[in-house]
Amino acid sequence: MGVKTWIEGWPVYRQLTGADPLGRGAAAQSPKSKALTARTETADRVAKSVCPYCAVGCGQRIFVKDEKVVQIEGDPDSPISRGRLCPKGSASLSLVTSDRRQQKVLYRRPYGKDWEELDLDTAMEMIADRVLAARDATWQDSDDDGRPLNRTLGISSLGGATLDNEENYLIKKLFTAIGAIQIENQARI
Amino acid sequence: MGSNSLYGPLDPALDAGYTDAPPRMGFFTDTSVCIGCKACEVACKTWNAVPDDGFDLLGQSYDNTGGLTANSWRHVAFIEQPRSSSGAATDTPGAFAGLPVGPSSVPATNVVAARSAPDTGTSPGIPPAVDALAAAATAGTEFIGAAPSPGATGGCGSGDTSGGCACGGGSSRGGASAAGSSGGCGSGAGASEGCACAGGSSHGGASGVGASGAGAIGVGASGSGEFLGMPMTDLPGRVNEAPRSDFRWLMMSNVCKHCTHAGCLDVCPTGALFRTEFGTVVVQDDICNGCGYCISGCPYGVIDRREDDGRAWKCTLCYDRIGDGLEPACAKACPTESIQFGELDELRERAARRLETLQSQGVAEARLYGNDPSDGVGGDGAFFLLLDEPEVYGLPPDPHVPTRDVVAMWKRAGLAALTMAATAVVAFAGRRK
Amino acid sequence: MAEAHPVGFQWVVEAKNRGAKVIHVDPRFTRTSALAHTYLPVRAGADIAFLGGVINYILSNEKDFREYVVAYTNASMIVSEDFQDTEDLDGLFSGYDSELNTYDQGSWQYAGQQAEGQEEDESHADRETASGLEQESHGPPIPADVPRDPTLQHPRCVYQVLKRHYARYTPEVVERLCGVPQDKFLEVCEAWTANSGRERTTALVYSVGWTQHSVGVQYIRAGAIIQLLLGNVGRPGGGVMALRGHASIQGSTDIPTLFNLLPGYLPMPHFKQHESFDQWIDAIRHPEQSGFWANAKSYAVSLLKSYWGDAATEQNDYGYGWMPRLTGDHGTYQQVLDMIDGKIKGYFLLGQNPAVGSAHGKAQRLGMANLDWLVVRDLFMIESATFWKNGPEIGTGEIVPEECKTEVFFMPAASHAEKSGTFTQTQRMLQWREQAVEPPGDARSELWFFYHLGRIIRERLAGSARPRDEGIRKLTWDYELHGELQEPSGEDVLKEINGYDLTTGKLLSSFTEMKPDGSTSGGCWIYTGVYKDGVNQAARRKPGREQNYVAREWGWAWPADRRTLYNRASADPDGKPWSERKKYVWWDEAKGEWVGEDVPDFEKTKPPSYRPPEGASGVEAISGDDPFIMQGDGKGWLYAPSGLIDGPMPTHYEPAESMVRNPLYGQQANPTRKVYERSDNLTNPSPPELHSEVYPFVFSTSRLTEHHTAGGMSRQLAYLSELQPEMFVEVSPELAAERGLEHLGWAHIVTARAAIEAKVMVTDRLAPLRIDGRVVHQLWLPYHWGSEGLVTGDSANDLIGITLDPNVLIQESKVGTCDIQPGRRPSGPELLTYVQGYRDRAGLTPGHHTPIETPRDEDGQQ
Amino acid sequence: MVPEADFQSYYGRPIVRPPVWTHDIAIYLFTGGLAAGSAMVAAGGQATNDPVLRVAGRATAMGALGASAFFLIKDLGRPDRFHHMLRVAKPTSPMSMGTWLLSFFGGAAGVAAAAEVAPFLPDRGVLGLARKVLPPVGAAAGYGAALLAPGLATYTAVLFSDTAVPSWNAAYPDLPFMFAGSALASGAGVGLVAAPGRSMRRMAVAGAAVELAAGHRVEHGHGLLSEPYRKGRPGKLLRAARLLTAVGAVGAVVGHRSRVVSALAGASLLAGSALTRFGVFEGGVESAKDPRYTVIPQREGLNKAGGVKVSGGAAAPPSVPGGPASA
Repeated sequence: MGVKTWIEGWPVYRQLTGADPLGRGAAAQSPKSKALTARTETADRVAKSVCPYCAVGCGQRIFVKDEKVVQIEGDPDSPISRGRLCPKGSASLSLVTSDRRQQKVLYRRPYGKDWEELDLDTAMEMIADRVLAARDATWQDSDDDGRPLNRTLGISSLGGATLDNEENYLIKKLFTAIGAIQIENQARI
Repeated sequence: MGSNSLYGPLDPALDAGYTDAPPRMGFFTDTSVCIGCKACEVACKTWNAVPDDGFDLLGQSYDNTGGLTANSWRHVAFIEQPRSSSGAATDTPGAFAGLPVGPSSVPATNVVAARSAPDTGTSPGIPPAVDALAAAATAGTEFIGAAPSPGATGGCGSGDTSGGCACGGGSSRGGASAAGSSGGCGSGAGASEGCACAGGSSHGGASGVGASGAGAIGVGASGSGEFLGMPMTDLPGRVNEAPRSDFRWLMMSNVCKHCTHAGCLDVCPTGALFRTEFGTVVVQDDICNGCGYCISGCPYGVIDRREDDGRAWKCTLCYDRIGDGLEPACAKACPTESIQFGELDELRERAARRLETLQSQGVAEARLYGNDPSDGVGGDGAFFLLLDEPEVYGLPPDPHVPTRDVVAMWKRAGLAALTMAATAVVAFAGRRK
Repeated sequence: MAEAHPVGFQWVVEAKNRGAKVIHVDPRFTRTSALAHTYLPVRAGADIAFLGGVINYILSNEKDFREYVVAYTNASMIVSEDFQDTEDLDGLFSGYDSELNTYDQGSWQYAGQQAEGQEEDESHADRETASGLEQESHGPPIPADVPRDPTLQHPRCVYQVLKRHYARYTPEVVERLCGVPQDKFLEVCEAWTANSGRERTTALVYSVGWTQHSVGVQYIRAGAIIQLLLGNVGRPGGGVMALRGHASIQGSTDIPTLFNLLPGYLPMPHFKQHESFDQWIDAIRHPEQSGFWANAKSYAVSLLKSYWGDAATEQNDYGYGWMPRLTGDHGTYQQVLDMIDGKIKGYFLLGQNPAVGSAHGKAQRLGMANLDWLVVRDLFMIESATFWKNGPEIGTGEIVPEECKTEVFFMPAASHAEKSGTFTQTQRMLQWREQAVEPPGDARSELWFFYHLGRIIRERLAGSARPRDEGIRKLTWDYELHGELQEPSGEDVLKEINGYDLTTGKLLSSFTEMKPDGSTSGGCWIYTGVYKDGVNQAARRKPGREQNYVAREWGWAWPADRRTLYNRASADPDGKPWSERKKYVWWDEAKGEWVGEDVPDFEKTKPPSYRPPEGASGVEAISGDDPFIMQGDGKGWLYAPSGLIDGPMPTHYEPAESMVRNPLYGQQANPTRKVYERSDNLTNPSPPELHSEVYPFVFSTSRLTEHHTAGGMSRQLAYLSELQPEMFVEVSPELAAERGLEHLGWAHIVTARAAIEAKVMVTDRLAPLRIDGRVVHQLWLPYHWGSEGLVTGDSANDLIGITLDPNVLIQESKVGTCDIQPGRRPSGPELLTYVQGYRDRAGLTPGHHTPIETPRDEDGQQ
Repeated sequence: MVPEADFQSYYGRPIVRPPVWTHDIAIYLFTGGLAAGSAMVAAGGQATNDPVLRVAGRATAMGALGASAFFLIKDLGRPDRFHHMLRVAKPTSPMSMGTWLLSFFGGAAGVAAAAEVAPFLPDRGVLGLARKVLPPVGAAAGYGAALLAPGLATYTAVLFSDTAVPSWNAAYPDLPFMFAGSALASGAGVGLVAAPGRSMRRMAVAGAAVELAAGHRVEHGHGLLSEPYRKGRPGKLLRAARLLTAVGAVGAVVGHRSRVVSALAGASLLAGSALTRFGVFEGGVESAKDPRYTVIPQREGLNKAGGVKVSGGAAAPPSVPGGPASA
């Protein structure tokens, strides 16, 4: 950096030579301030999404930079929400990016006093084992009069109101196929 | 170049050396449609990565933020008032009329809330009230000052010792119609005495609280003096003992005012605070050295310092966003358009129209705050439509930028300096070894 | 609405700015009240008295929209002469069975149709299976051809029956029951009626707390009756609008993760009622019935084809034999009690936190502590995953970690930004979400989890010859997989839901294209059309500002993209708009079709003049002036001759827990409510039982703007937690004085189930009410807190017991009785002793029994 | 008597923020004043050929200035960025002006102080040159410092006044005199300790008189906004300061024959000067903490202006009974 640049970078110099003699505006602006730009403008892409909290269904835009979500805000195009979000919707960015989010599978063994980490694939195999075992142990082919039951009452499930339709569809389809009928969600609550 | 004026109406960007400045941008916050959802607070924090302000229950109605701090650049104020606006458009007159209610708890709860001291992670942050009693006055005029003026809060005020009481028939609004209603009045002779009511379905002060337990587990009637088991004894003597009837809940999203003449900016010794081309006032975090002068320079008590990083922070009016033609995060999120962003001139026109509408609907209390370019700060870049006196919301009623008098101050200082020099000369005069 | 749905409330504010009057009725003054013109405090649990009062006002002043009522509702239908009202039977309708606590509905039918009604054992089975839920998409079965009196003078016509039923719901009674001063009540009646008719409409908006009552369905029925009487259904600016609280709670009922339903509100097979495929189909379509329900077989077969593909053939009843069968109540509360009893081995929790969010938190946690295994899938660590570690029962010693056998898998879930799919919002609109990023770490979508779980299970069973495994082996389970994570394609699944023409392989465009012969598939018939023309309609994003206010090119709404249901009613019987101002859908004579702002909820080219030929059934039987095309008779029902377990007309019953004796009838509470009488699910006594004074106050719970449900998505976030950092209880100044409660001090609240503590907020926003001559105090609690998260506190739902609405098996959690005392609750085992002390004083001894049908000899008629 | 709340507020919380500054700033004010007073004493000593006064003055000025800078920097949130103070030169910012002043004064006072080392330097070499050059340069610098000193002593009054702190802002006409007098008195205090003499007695008496007179106006001349200077801790501090200053001045005159009494009088003046700064500092803080000092005077102003400046509220008269400083 030349002396000239350095001097010109000194706000006092700009005060003396520019239109801001009192040093309250243009002269005092730092290079960083001058270069500021909204991170939504520099995002790599924008995903059109929907708020995950209540059922109003406000439109959201999710801004992604370097494969990280950098901002979530209202989608002005939405005829439902017109770009607006409530405090919960406005907190969506921290919902997604919070470091309090669990990112590891955790396992508590019977009578255990604490969590242990578990590999995802192992966990999936273990859960499949348990589903099949519970199903076999509690399977009901038919009632006393020979009417078909085709089911297990040994497995329950609760949840779905926060999930996608496609997910609920697969959940219901799979559980129905294995004969698990005790499938419920918030709509009952 | 601008006039470099320190006071009065002015185009601040021009004055600050932006020869080719875009229109001045600002906020118009219309509190008559604020629903107190606090989306503004969260959206602001999300965009600007502002730290949390602590997890303290303040008891200030639903306000657990407490005020604007370095860690809260938007603050939604909540004010519960046992009164009604003159017009029906902004509240629900007679909300509790005719119910078996006693006097309002607002003065007492305000006193308790005023003593809470949140740890906001900032300094000075939100200090507790030094005079908690003063907090009771948030409730409105019934609880303060001299005896209610005739016709204002009405009722049959019993004069000077314990304030009035009013009661009325089922639908009477507050005490306003009491005199003409079937309700009788006793005169509250002492602070611990209430008043008796006859007729209507409303409940009198003296018997009100205790009697409401009818049918349930009986608890002795408690006089108004010990009301709530709370520090009512602290309260001003003139507490309205009438059964509450009207109610309104004011909400208002407060923010930095981006004054035309900004005290914080004027006194900042580093140029960290500067005027942008949009006429807004921004702290540059790469410059600020945390001298704290701006904190005392602000007539609104907006700017504040973070304890962990030592710098001053406040609303930037999303300088990065508006520079890219976007609206600030809070205005964008606000569900009911209580917060409106735009060119200040246009906002002022819009606000004038809104005020006219409200007043034509009979909302006499509606008033604009900070919109007048000839006020003490040359008008605010972020101004408000309020439904009560500014101080009820924690705003100064008639602020002025301290720098208004800085020339006079320097003159006085110069005079004092001369006096000092002269004194020294005189002291040493005629003495030479 | 401003509290829990702030962004939706923008439209209320906009309406208000345009001159609409806003009235808010709520036990407590909320942020909604703050912006309303009129606020009415009411007693929680007395809504039918209030709404019944409005109905009475309308009928006794003839303020109904008569033309609409005569043409579009069943007001003129003649009811069976066997029908007896609650007015005649002191709170019971005719046909009550004291053993089963349910009704033989035969006498409720229209004249000449008595045989159609359900008998009491059917009603019992319907209650057990919450079959009322099936009516989300279509009305209950009813024949079309019934005697009518268009003059509405016949003493047994619905109009007159209704009028008699509600005659007692006078403003005085409303005041006595709800605590609402008469003048304020009349102000509401006047405003509501004055703002309804040809030129104007009024919207009724409720939050789904209305559903959480032992008479919840009837609350909503009562609202619907008013709206029908005033002509506010099927018209712009009208309707009964439910504010649902979860992003896809509508979707999770449409494509249900519910025990009693299959997609599109098809019933889960019942072992007795639906033993055979034909029984199942006929039970759905009711062969002689009119309306779109007649095509049920097409919908059902298409679903089975989606499930089992080529393996579903006409010969094997399209795989019906593989379907599991219900035998009774398998609802979430029954499940929890079964867990406590050790009957259930494994439990999946999918974005749901019953330890905090469901009624009777203790039962929830004790149930989970008695499982073999539990899988919790969530974004954050929630209370339901840590009950064995730091739940409230650890303190009391009821759960000891070393003795708790439950194996727990915590599986991190993908957030909404990390997967693509559709949510169905509260107006039945599907909106597609694009995936923004990959989920972090082990986090996966539900789609991934269930696809791969299914894959593994199928791999395990691939070689099985057992009949029980055939359904899973033959299941179609081949979805496109994407990327490194092998994420199934949501679009692929949505296409399966939409359905295909299996002969051409093309996606269906409408459920009317579905066939009963196995040549079409479709996983949820009401969603067919979401992939119309092979395009993901739910992903449509034409900006709202570039469209009219109906915004039809944004997302996709079921059925058939109709934004306002029954919008045929927005035109008069001749097909002309009722008024220019309220023009929406009308008959264009020149074009010979229905046109307007919305997709007509009617056959497009069926003229208003169309009358069905003799003996017609199904769609053909819908008349040109019958807007309610999903109802068997095409009419909006003021009176429900079938379909409801607890009566054809909403009747005021006290909540299951009340300190008020029902002033209207001898019957205290809903005589058909679902109860689970057990020592771990006690109910506070209500009159005429003794000791109701032990729990002398009414409490209600709801949400705060700043938090979400059980807190899993809000108490973990600093920006929300700081806004409402502590569990609190709101009390009126009067109750505070009575109990010595201090603002910001501690208090604890006690019911027969639990005692919880909270900080006290004394506020003018709550007020005592005068109910039936006595002062009733109400207190209010948010239910967001639990033991995990940035801010923790006791859970309000711990206070609540399990008593359910008979129609849908939803718990009564919006009203109960309690005591409140200053100071913190005891901790440790003393807490149990403390709660027991209350039970003892309330006479809740082990042999205690709360009669469902109120014995009349004790109290008699009041 | 039950106190009355005669104004409205938001839960009684402050409207303007109490200053974030700690007592460091009060010390900074005192040391700044002391440096200024001492520099003038030094210059006086220089002019009157009183080496003791000169040395003591220069040394104290340098020391006090160092302390002043130390406390100023210490009170920064980001001390490492102290130099940002010299980024701009803002006449609207007394702190900016003060920093520049402090810098120039510091240079001058530093050179003057350094000149005192000259006699101890070697005769030759570079240092020898310094030994020769320093005394005249030091003399010039000493006068320079003295020239800047009155500014240094009084700008801090503007520093306080140019804020929204109600009682500081209101007192702007008087604070500079109070601080000027206080600086003189403290300088004289140093002189009285080091080399008591007539000029120091004069300076002490004159300084104390100016300080007390201006202080009286601060404490009584501004209606409600003078109240914080009389109540509570600030009141106590200012009463003590007044007493010490008066005692110092009287002691300087009465005890002029006694070295000990003079020294004690000097010390008393110094203490008085310090307490004055603490009292003024705390008085301002108190006025900011209580919203009454913001609301009531502004309300009075509005009422006097005949209505509500907050536009549009014409129909709503201020609901606060216009009780002035009645509380």
